[in-house]
Amino acid sequence: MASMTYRAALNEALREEMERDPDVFLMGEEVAEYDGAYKVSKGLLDEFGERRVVDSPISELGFGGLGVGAAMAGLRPVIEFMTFNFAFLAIDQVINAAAKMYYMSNGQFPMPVVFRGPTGAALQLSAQHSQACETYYAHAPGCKVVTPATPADAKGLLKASIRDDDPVAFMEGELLYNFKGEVPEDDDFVIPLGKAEVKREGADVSIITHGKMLHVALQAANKLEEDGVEAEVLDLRTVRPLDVDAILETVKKTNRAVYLEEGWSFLGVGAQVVTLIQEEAFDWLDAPVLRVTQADVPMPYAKNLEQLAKPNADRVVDACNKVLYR
Amino acid sequence: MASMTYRAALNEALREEMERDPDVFLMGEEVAEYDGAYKVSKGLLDEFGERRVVDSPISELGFGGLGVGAAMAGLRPVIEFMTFNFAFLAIDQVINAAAKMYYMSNGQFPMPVVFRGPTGAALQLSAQHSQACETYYAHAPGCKVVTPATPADAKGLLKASIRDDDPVAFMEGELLYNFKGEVPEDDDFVIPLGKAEVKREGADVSIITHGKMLHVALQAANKLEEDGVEAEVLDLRTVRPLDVDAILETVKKTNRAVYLEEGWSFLGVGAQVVTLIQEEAFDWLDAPVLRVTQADVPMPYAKNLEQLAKPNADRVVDACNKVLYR
Amino acid sequence: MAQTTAEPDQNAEQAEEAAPDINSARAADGHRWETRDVEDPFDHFGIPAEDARGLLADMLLYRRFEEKAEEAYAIGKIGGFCHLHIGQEAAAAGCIKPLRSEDYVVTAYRDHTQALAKGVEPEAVMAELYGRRDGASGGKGGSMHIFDKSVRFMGGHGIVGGQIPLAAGIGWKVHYREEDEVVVCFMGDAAVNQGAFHETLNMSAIWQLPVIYVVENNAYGMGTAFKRVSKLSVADRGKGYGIPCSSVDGQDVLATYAHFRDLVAGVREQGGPRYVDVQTYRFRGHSMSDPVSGTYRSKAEVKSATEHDDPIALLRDRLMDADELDQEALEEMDADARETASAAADFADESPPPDPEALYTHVWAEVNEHGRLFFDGRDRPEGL
Amino acid sequence: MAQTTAEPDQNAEQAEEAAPDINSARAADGHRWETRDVEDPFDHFGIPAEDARGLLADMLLYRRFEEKAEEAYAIGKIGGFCHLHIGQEAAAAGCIKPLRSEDYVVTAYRDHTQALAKGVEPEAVMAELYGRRDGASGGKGGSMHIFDKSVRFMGGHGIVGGQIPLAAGIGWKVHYREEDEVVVCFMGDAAVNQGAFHETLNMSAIWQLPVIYVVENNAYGMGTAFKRVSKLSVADRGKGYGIPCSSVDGQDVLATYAHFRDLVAGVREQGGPRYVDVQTYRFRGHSMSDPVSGTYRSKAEVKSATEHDDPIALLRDRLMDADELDQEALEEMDADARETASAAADFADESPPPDPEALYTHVWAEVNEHGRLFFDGRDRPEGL
Ligand SMILES: Cc1ncc(C[n+]2csc(CCOP(=O)(O)OP(=O)(O)O)c2C)c(N)n1
Ligand SMILES: Cc1ncc(C[n+]2csc(CCOP(=O)(O)OP(=O)(O)O)c2C)c(N)n1
Ligand SMILES: [Mg+2]
Ligand SMILES: [Mg+2]
Repeated sequence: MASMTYRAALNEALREEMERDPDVFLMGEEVAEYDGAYKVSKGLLDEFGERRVVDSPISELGFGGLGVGAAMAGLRPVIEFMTFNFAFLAIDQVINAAAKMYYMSNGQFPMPVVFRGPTGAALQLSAQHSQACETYYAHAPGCKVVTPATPADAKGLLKASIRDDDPVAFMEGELLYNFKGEVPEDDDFVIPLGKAEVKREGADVSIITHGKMLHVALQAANKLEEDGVEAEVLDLRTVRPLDVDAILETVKKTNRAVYLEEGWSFLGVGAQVVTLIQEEAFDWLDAPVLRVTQADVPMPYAKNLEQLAKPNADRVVDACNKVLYR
Repeated sequence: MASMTYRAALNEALREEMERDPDVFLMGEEVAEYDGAYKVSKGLLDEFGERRVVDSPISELGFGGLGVGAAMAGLRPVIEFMTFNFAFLAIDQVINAAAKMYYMSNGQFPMPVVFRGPTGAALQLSAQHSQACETYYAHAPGCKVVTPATPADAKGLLKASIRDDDPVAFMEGELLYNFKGEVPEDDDFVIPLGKAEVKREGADVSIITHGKMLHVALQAANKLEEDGVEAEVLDLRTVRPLDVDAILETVKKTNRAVYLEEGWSFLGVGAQVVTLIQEEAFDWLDAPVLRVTQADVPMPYAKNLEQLAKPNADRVVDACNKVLYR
Repeated sequence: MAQTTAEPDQNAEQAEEAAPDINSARAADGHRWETRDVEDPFDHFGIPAEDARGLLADMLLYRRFEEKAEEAYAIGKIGGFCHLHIGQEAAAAGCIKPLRSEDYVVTAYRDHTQALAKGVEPEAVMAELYGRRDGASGGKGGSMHIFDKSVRFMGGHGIVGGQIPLAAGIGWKVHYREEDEVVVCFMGDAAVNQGAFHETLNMSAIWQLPVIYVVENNAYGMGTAFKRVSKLSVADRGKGYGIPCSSVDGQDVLATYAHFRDLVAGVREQGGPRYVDVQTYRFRGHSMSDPVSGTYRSKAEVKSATEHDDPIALLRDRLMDADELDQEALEEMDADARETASAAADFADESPPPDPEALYTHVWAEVNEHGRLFFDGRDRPEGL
Repeated sequence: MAQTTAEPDQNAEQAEEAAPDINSARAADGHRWETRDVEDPFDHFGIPAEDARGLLADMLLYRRFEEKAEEAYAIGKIGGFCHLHIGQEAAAAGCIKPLRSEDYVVTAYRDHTQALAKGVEPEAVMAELYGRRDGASGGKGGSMHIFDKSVRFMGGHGIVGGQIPLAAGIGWKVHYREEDEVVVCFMGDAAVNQGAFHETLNMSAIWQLPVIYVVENNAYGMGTAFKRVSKLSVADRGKGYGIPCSSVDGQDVLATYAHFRDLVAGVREQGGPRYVDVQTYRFRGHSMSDPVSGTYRSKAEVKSATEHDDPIALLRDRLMDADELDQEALEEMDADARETASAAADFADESPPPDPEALYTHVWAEVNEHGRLFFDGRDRPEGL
C-alpha cells in the first residue's frame, strides 16, 4: 500500500493504462502543457508526448465526439471534461452517439471511451459550475457511470473504466483531489465496475451513498455512533452498473435506509435507489427510505447559502434518526 | 366544445397567445414556410409574418440560446425543437442558462421561454429519434416540464406554458398529433401547470402516468374492467410542478399503484413518483408500486423489436394484477 | 475540373440574378459548370471510358436500388424515416469510388447509396431497410443507421452534424497510428450551420487530420433553402479554418470522381483535411413522408433539374456521344441494376425479423460480473 | 484607426517570426500598431483630451478595483473563481463607453470591469464578489455572474461561449421591436472555438441582428495559446459568416474607443452585426488560482507586455506628453480611483450575507397554485 492523493491515484491509473495499451490517449482542455486544470494529468505530456496527451480547443461537443469516433476506429480515448458542468455541450455525443452506437450497429462498434472530470460542487463556484451530473448520464442504457470517493477507488475504477468496452462517464470530485488514502501498489489493481463497498459496518441503519458524499456519510456515522447507533455505510462506487445485491443486502440487514447524495432530489440517483428498494425489498423496510440531497435550488455563490444548500452530516443524522423513529 | 386534433389544438394555442401578446414569437426549424415538420404551426407564417414565425438554421444550441436571451430582454419566445432528441445539442442553454438565470441574477431575469416539440418514440424511427427526454429537463430546479396527452390538455397547457414566467420544456407526442378530442372553445381556456387529472375513476388500483402513455393506461383500465378490476387512471399532465396531492390522494384511495411511462426505467419519471409515494404514503401502500416502462435498451428499428421495447396495455394489466396480488 | 472560388462571395444574391443560363440544377448558386461542355470529357478528366461505364453502372444501381426502396416503402415493407439519394448518385460514386477499401466513409441518415458505394452488399442494405435479421445492422438501425465495419462504412447517423466529430475521431486514429487511410465525411448543406461542423473543422485543421469533409450541397435542408439560413455560400463557409476548400459539379460524376481522385491522393500523401462543396440536387422529397417539390421549391425547378442535371443521363449521353455505349449495352446495364435491386428486395423479404432476444443484445459491450445493468423489470434471455 | 485584415492570414506563424519590433504585447500576432506612434493621438482619433482624461479615470478605477478584489481574495473575503481584468481595461472602457445607457452588454465570467463600465455601482460589484446581500446579484451569482438589469448589464456567464447566443437573443429583441439599441457581446479568444460562436454568428448575419461581437483577444484561453488551437487568427475566424470584421489595438483605449464609436453608430444606423478582434493582454493569471505566467507563457513575455502595453500607462504618457495631464492631476485621479475601490470594499464588508431565506427565493419566477416545485424534503420559508 502507498499513501497518495486522489489526484495522484488518478494520475497513476492514467499512466499505467497508457503504458499498458498504446491505444489509450488523453484529450481535453489544458490536459497537456498545463498538466490539467486540476493537475490530474501532471507529467503525462512529458512521458507520453503530444500525440497521446492532447490539449484541445474549448470545443466540448467536437472533442467529445472525436473521442466517440476514435473509439469506433479502435482506439481507447480518455476524454477529460474540465468539469461535467461544461459537458452539457457534448451530451448529444455521449447519449445519442456513444451510448447508442453499439446497439444501432448491432454490436459492430463497441465504445471503449471514458469521459472523465469533476462533477458536483466545490467551494463557492456558483450555479453554472457546481452541478452534480450523474442523472444525465445514468438514465440512458449504454452508458456506465462511475463515481469514486477514495484514492484507491479512483485508481482501481479508472483503470477498470479504461479497460471497459462501454462508454463510461467517470465522475470525480474537485474537493477530493487532495484527499489522501492508501492505494494498493499493484499495476493490475482494478476494481470491477458494479461492485459497491461497505465502507463501514453497522446493524441499525444503512446510509447508502456514492461519490464524495461518502465522507459526509462516514462523518454522520461517527456522530450516530456517539449516540449509540451503528450505521452501515454503503458506497455504491458505480451508479451504473448498480450493485443491487449490495443494496438489498444492507437494507435487509438494517431494515432502514437513508440515501445521501450531492445533487438534486428530483430524479436524483437516490430516487432510483429508493424505487429499487421499494420494488425489491418492500417487505424488509421498517420505515420509508429517506433522502438527503442538495437543496432544490441552483447552487448559490454566497458562502452561507452554499453551506445551507449542501447536504451535511447533521442532516444525515436527522434522517437516520427519523427512519429509526427516534 | 369543439372536436379537433391535438395538432390543431396546439396550433390554436399558439395562434391565440400570439394574438394576445405581441411579445410571443415562434422560432425553430421549418416552422414557417414548411408549416412545421409536423405542421403544428400551419398558417401562422401567413397570419403573423416572418418576424414572428421564424425559420431557423439547424443550430439547436444557437437558437435555443437565442430564445433564452430574448426572454432576458423581455420577449416570450416559443422555441420549437423538431424533436427533443435533437435538443441534446441545446441542453446547455436550457439547464445552464434558462433554468439558472433567474436565480443567479437574484430575480432580475425571469425566463418566460417555452421549448417545445415531440418527445419519445413514434414508429420505427430508431435509437436516435425515439428517446423520451423528460428526465433531462425535470431534474434541475428552474425548469418546468409539461406533457399533455389530449387535445384539450395540449391547448390549455401550452397557453399556460407561454404565459408562465419560467422556462418550460413542453413535450408533445408525434403519435398524438392526429389524435382527436373535445376542446373548450374559450380564448382563455388555460389549464394551470401542476394540476394532474383523474382521467378515469376506480377504486382498486391506480395507474399513474404522463404524456402519450395515458392512452395505454386507459386501454389497460378497460381490459382490467372486463376482469372486474376498477383502475383509476391519473394523468400527471405536468411532471414539474408535480401534483403531489393528486398522487397521494389516488394512492390513499386504492393503496396500490403502477407507474406507466414511455421512457426508460432507470431514473425515469416513475422513479421519482415511486420515491415520493414511498416517502409520503408509505403506510398506505398494500404492495410495492410497480413500473411499466420502455425496455432498457436504445429503441430498435425493426418493427417486432420496437413493439417488444415499448410499454403496452398488457404489461400494465400484468403489473396491476401483481400489485393486486392476483 | 473542380472549380475553386478564391474569395468569399458576399454578393451571392446578386450573382444569382445575374446568371441566366444555368445548366446546373443548383440555380441558387448561379454557376454554369463549363466542364459540362468539354469536348472529350474522358480525356479531360483522365477517366477512361471503361471506368466511366463502371461509374454509370454504379449510379444506375443506386438509382434502381432507391426506386426499389421507394416501392417497398409505399407498401409498408420499410418503416420510419427513409431518405432517398435519387438525383445525388454522382456524389456517392464520385466521392467514394476513388477510395481504397481500407479508407473510411461516414455519413448522415441519407446513407443507402454511400453504403453501396463503399461496398456494403445491396442485400444487407435492403434487409436493413426492411428491419430484418440479415440487415447490415441486424435490423436494429434501419434506413438511417446502416453500418458495416467490414468495409469501413461507419454509419448512418441521425443527428444533423453528429457524424462530423465522429469523422474527426476516425481521422484521429489514422493520424495517431500514422497510417495512410483517408476518411470521407458526408454531410448535408444544412449541417454546415451546426456547431459540430465548426468545432470539428477547426480541430481537423490544427491537427491536420486526414478527413475530406464533403458537403452534399443539394441546396436545401428539408424545406429550407440554404441561402435562407446562410449569408455566404456553402463553399465560403468552409474558409474560416485554414483548410483547403473547393467546389465541384456534383451532378457530373466525372468531375466529381476526378476531383476526389486528386484530393484523396493529396490527403494520403500530405495529410490534412479538405473541404468540398459538392453541388447536387435532390430529385425526391426530403424523406418518404414529404412531397417532391412542396412549398419550398417550385415544380419547375425540380423539373429543370431532373431534365438537365440528372447525373445518370449526363454520363450516359457523354458515353453515347463518344460511341462508348450503345442503347443495347445501356439496357443491359440497367437490367443488371434492376436485377440487383430486385434481388436485394427479395432477399430482404425473405430474411426473417430479428430474434426477439436481439432486443437485449448489444446494449452493453461488456456485461460486468457485478452490478445490474438492465432495469426494466422484464424477463430477459439467459445471461443478460 | 482600427486595422482591418483583408485576407485570412494563413502564414501567421511566419509573420510572428518576421516581426521583431512588436510594441503590442500580442506578440503572437506580430502586429505593430502604427497608431501607437501618431503625432497627435487626440486629434487622430477625434477624442478630445478632456474625454481621454475621463477614459484614464475609468481605467484607473478598473485597475484599482481589481487590485482591491485581488487583495480581498487573498484574505478569503472573496471565494470561488475570480478572474481579473487587469491589463485589459482598455477593452472595457473603449468598447463600452461609446454606448448609450439603453444599449446592452453581455459578457463571460471575466466581468467585473465591464460591469463598472456599463454603470453598475462599484459597491454592488464588490458586494457581489463578497457574496453579500447588496451585491448586484444579491450574493447569489458571485464574481462570474454580475447582473444589473437597471443598466442593461446582462451578466456575467460561466460557460465559455454560453453568452454568445444570449446576445443574439437580446439583439433579436431589438430587431423584433424595431428599436435602435446596440448589443455588445464580449467573449474570450478561446470562445471562438465553441459551436455556439459559429451558430450565433451565422444567425446574426442572416437576420442582421444589431450585435457587436467582441473577442477580447488576450491570446490565451486559460493556459492555451490561441495559435495552438486555431490555424487562423482570431480576426480571420470571423470571416466565414458575411459579417464585417475588424481588428483593433485593444491596449490603446483611444483606438478602441474611436473604433467602437464608429461601429456603434454604424450598427445603430444600418443595423447588422459586427465582429471585432480586440487585441489585448492579461497581466495576471487566468483566475486567482493561477500563477501570473505559468508554463504556457514566459515571464519575459508578461514583463514585456506590462512594460510596453499597459493601457493605462499608454494613455497617461500621451496625455502627459501633450501637456494635458500633470503628475498632480494624475495622482489625484488615482487617489479617487483607490478611494472608490476602497469604499466599495468597505461597503461590501459591511453588507450582510444574504438572508438564509434567500436560498429558496428566485428559483421559480412563478410558483403555480397547484403542484409542488421543491423536492428536497426540507423546511422552506412560508409561501415557497
Ligand atoms: C440536430 C438535428 N436537428 C434536426 C433534425 C431533423 N432533420 C433531419 S434531416 C434535416 C435536414 C438536413 O438537411 P441537409 O443537412 O441539407 O441534408 P439533406 O437532407 O439535404 O441531405 C433536418 C432538419 C435532425 N435529424 N437533427
Ligand atoms: C464550456 C466551458 N468549457 C470550459 C470552461 C473552463 N474555462 C473557463 S475560462 C476558460 C478559458 C477561456 O479563455 P478565453 O475564452 O480566451 O477567455 P479569457 O479567460 O482569456 O478571458 C476555460 C477553459 C468553461 N467555463 N466552460
Ligand atoms: Mg441539403
Ligand atoms: Mg483569452
